[in-house]
Amino acid sequence: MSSALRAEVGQIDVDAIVVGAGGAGLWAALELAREGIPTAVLTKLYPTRSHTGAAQGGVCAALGNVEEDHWEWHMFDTIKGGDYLADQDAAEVLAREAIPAVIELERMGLPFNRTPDGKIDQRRFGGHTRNYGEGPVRRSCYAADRTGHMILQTLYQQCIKAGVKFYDEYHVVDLVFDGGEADKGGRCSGVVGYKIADGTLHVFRAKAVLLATGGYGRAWRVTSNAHSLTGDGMALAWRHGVPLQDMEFYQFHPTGIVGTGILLSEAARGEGGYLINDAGQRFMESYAPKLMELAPRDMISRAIYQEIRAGRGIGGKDYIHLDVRHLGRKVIEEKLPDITELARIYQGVEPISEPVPVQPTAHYAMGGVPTNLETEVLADARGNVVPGLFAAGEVACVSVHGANRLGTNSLVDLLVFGKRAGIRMAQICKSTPQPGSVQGAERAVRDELLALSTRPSGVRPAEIRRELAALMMDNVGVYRDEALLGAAVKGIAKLKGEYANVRVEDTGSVFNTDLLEARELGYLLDTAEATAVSAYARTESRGAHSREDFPERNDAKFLAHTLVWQGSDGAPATKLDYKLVTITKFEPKARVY
Amino acid sequence: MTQGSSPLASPQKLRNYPSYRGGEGMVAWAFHRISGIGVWAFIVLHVVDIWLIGVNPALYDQLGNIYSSAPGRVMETLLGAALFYHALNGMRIVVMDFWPALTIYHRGLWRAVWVTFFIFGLPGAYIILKPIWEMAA
Amino acid sequence: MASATQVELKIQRFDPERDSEPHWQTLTVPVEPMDRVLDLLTRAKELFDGSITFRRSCAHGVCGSDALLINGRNRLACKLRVEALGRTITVAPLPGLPIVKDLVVDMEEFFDKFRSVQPYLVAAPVEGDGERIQSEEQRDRYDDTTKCILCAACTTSCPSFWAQPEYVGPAAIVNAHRFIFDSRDENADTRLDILSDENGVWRCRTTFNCVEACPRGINITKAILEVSSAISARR
Amino acid sequence: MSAQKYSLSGRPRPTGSRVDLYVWRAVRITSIALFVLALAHFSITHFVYEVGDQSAEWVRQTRWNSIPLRVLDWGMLMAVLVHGFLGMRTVMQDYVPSRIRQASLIGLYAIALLLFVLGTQVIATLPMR
Ligand SMILES: Cc1cc2nc3c(=O)[nH]c(=O)nc-3n(C[C@H](O)[C@H](O)[C@H](O)COP(=O)(O)OP(=O)(O)OC[C@H]3O[C@@H](n4cnc5c(N)ncnc54)[C@H](O)[C@@H]3O)c2cc1C
Ligand code: HEM
Ligand code: SF4
Ligand code: F3S
Ligand code: FES
Repeated sequence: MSSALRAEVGQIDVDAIVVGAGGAGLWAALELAREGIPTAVLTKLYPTRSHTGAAQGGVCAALGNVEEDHWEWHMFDTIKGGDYLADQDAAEVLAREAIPAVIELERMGLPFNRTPDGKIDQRRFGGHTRNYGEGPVRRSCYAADRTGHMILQTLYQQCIKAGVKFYDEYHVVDLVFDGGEADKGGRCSGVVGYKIADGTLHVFRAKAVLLATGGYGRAWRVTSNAHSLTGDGMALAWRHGVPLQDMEFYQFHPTGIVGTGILLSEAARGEGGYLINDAGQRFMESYAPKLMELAPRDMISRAIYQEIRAGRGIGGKDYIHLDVRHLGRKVIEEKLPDITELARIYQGVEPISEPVPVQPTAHYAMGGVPTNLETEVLADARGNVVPGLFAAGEVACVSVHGANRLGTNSLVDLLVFGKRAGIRMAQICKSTPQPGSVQGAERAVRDELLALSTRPSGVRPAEIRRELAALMMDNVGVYRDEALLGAAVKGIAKLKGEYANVRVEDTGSVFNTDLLEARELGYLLDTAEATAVSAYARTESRGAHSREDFPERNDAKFLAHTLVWQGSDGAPATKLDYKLVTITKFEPKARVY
Repeated sequence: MTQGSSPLASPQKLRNYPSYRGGEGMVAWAFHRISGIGVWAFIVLHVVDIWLIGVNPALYDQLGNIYSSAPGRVMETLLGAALFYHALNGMRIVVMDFWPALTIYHRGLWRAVWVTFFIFGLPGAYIILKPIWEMAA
Repeated sequence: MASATQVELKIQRFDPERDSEPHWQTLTVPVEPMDRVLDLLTRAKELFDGSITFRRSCAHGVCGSDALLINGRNRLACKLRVEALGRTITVAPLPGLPIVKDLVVDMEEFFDKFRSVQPYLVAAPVEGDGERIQSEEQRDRYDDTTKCILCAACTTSCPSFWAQPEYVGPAAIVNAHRFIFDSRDENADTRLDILSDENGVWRCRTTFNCVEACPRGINITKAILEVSSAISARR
Repeated sequence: MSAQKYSLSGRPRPTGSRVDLYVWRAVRITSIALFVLALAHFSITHFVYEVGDQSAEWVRQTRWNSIPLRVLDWGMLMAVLVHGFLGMRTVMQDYVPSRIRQASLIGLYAIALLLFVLGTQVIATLPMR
């Protein structure tokens, strides 16, 4: 007899738990280790498989190694890029602390490319400018086109050195709360981990739990995100009464490989690549004459859609060309090797001699679990924190990216706030007693998992996943309106209904990926719902959220962050609240490039 | 420290690697190893038979007759081939050991091994085997 | 699904809760033009048998999850186009590691070896608040070996590892090389010590299977021989 | 796995033994020597002279009628023993199960010693002419 779950339950007591071993989780773990806090890092993938490793472009910091630069400029670009929805105190922290963070990474051994005098080399990247918007600046520190890979490896290496305790291939399936859910003043006191290798459940108790589980791009059909990016941390928090913030702001990266959505990094444009329409024009001339191909992503993605709608897609189809031929073989092969290889393998195109067909691809969640500057999770619009719960990285919304993230700023976000999370958690661990018993905390999730894996008949998860991905692509994509979003909200509710009857074929307890994928589909449905509901309610256009029925930005009404709570007992989400944007240095202005 | 996926992992090891489709390097290594063992086996024999020169010359001469018989000559040819391949490929390895950058040319070097092998090996084999036809004639 | 063609997908199956030996399952799976082997496996799982088990994440060759023995060679399933493979595609787990289930192998042993070479920078703290200086040439010296994604394709393709699982293996040596030749690192000696024992670099027989299998195009054998030379060059 | 673990992994602590380095070097050095000596030896015995003509008497009177030639052949013998047996050690390290590896290696070295004695004896004691 086999069952997807094994009877025995382990219980593990630590001081701090880090869920996720991408850039954010690893740096937090490192800080905790430095402070000597007993920490468990749980990750459903081996740490080096985390999606941080996919980031190609670079990480921005105003080092000024190649030309004059100041963190205030970086801060301004971040805020303007985010269409003034970014909290300016957060953006300031980001831009200031980026500098020591990058230096520290170098000292940890990260192999940055070098300038002729041996310093960290820097290159241009979309939306990063000199002197408050005058023109592109070289701010992105990089290691060929595998900056994220090197960050992930370097942090993991340092964690090994520091003796961090990893629980590899432990899927966190629930959070444990003490004294009620988050919205009832409860405290997070641990997590429930499902050990993938043998199907055992383990309850971890701790004083501080960090969510660093990354994004949820898999909700869309065309996405640059890994299969594993299913919004686990967001959904788990949501289910325990934590609101999600700014979920309507989801970034579409302009240059995904047609069909699969695999990303061709902005580095291609940073090095001087062109975007070309069917008529052979560099069409960005008419959308962002100053920055051209280096304008922020939301603008370029919209420009591409407009070109396609106007019939100027290549051959009238739904893509345009990324052209790097003029850069020459040497630059292409030396500076953009990975990108070149991706085009060759996944598209069968030779970038040295042919233009590469590209289309926008679902890429990055600006929204997520709301936190303050110390990465403590917020329970409401008034800034009350959820004790014991922290979030950093793509899963979190601080909010530094506002309505649209600039290229490279996500890696900065991981470093700066991952580090802050570790430091803050260490403080909390030193001053807080261990929460009460977590005995039996796995019961609820055990029942849910058993229900999934013992249902004799029902829909396959893959069918629902496919429908959801198509729905999100068509209705909650680059351009939106009331009808599309209304249909999306309804469609997601319908799929949630079907999900209640989903059936898992694999009934074993060893490495049951079938069960876990079904579980992940549940997370995707939750995050998709939060996205659609938030988008429906925001009747303006700002950053990545473009309403065709409300094309203007409306600062009078919407210079505020959306918070959305999960409906009770499976009902659709209806509870929303707004939190004013923090403005310190830069008054909102029209956003032109 | 890591808590990984081991405990339930089956002690089963996959035994299908004999069917691994390795490249030139793997074939070169397999031949090198087989030829090395072969030559080694012969050397063991050979030292003993040389020793016989001192202790029992008559027996040594008898052995010499075996070596120069038709089957003996075929064996000698194979031995020569093994030694020659092993020597050439051995130099290929040593060259790469000294200049690791040459590893990118390992396939080219392997081809060179075979070209040399046949250029010198075929005439050599002819010389060793010729007496067989002469004996038959 | 518009599927003009299809292929025979032969998968090695093994469920420790049911089977005592691995066995083969053959499925006829529809193919689409730009499909990679990972797409086939996913489709087979979605259409025919949800219990087919394999690891995957990034789906574009950067995370190292899905290295598998495909048509007799170690390859990343997400990076190998189906059209290059003919009508029958045979997929088995990486050779030489214990099988957990189907295509999933136990990676602990592999990561242990990686960790054993001290794969992290060891250097005295620097003064001031700037970065360490490293010239472009010094940076280039170890560039190749920074590309490793720890997929294990190399180590499990190595005949020397099959023969002797104690061999530290090419992947670990690659990661040691990355630090040994980094001008900023001060711990090369210890790593050379670690790699000079019986199960270290000497077990490499220059068979080049590793190089041929590496999805990142790292010249692994060169790296290994550079480490051997470095050990040999010490007093 | 041994109780003595190296750092965080399961690998045993390096012993600091340099045996394998020396073996590696010895195999490379002798291989270069053998490339000349062994190939020359094979060519002389097969192409310069006819195999069938090389009787015990002939060896004594012609080939080993000079001290330098005997020394050279002895050198070749040493190189072959070092190279061949260290090579076989490598092969056995790969394929002989660890239970019996130590014993088998001792057997291997014993054969090497025997050959060393036999070979040296005949080269040193065979009377000239
Ligand atoms: C193709 C691509 C290119 C990019 N390029 C850039 C760039 O050039 N510059 C830039 O700044 N940003 C870039 N980004 C964005 C950036 O890489 C990501 O936002 C960032 O890496 C997210 O890091 P993270 O630490 O939050 O999470 P991730 O790196 O995604 O890690 C998530 C971790 O959480 C774990 N996890 C998830 N769910 C669970 C669970 N239920 N239980 C246990 N563990 C769990 C996973 O195992 C993993 O370890 C790019 C993104 C993509 C997709
Ligand atoms: C003639 C010149 C020779 C050269 C250039 C040569 C070269 C080499 C080299 C470089 C190796 C190491 C291979 C490795 O570690 O990957 C080797 C291995 C070996 N050699 Fe030789 N060799 C020669 C002659 C011989 C002779 C005469 C014998 C027999 C006694 C012999 C027996 C072996 C054996 C048994 C191995 C081990 C094989 C293995 O590790 O796979 N070699 N040789
Ligand atoms: S060296 Fe190459 S094959 Fe080996 S683990 Fe690294 S990436 Fe994979
Ligand atoms: S396959 Fe193995 S033998 Fe050496 S060249 Fe690669 S490590
Ligand atoms: S899935 Fe990441 S390498 Fe293939």
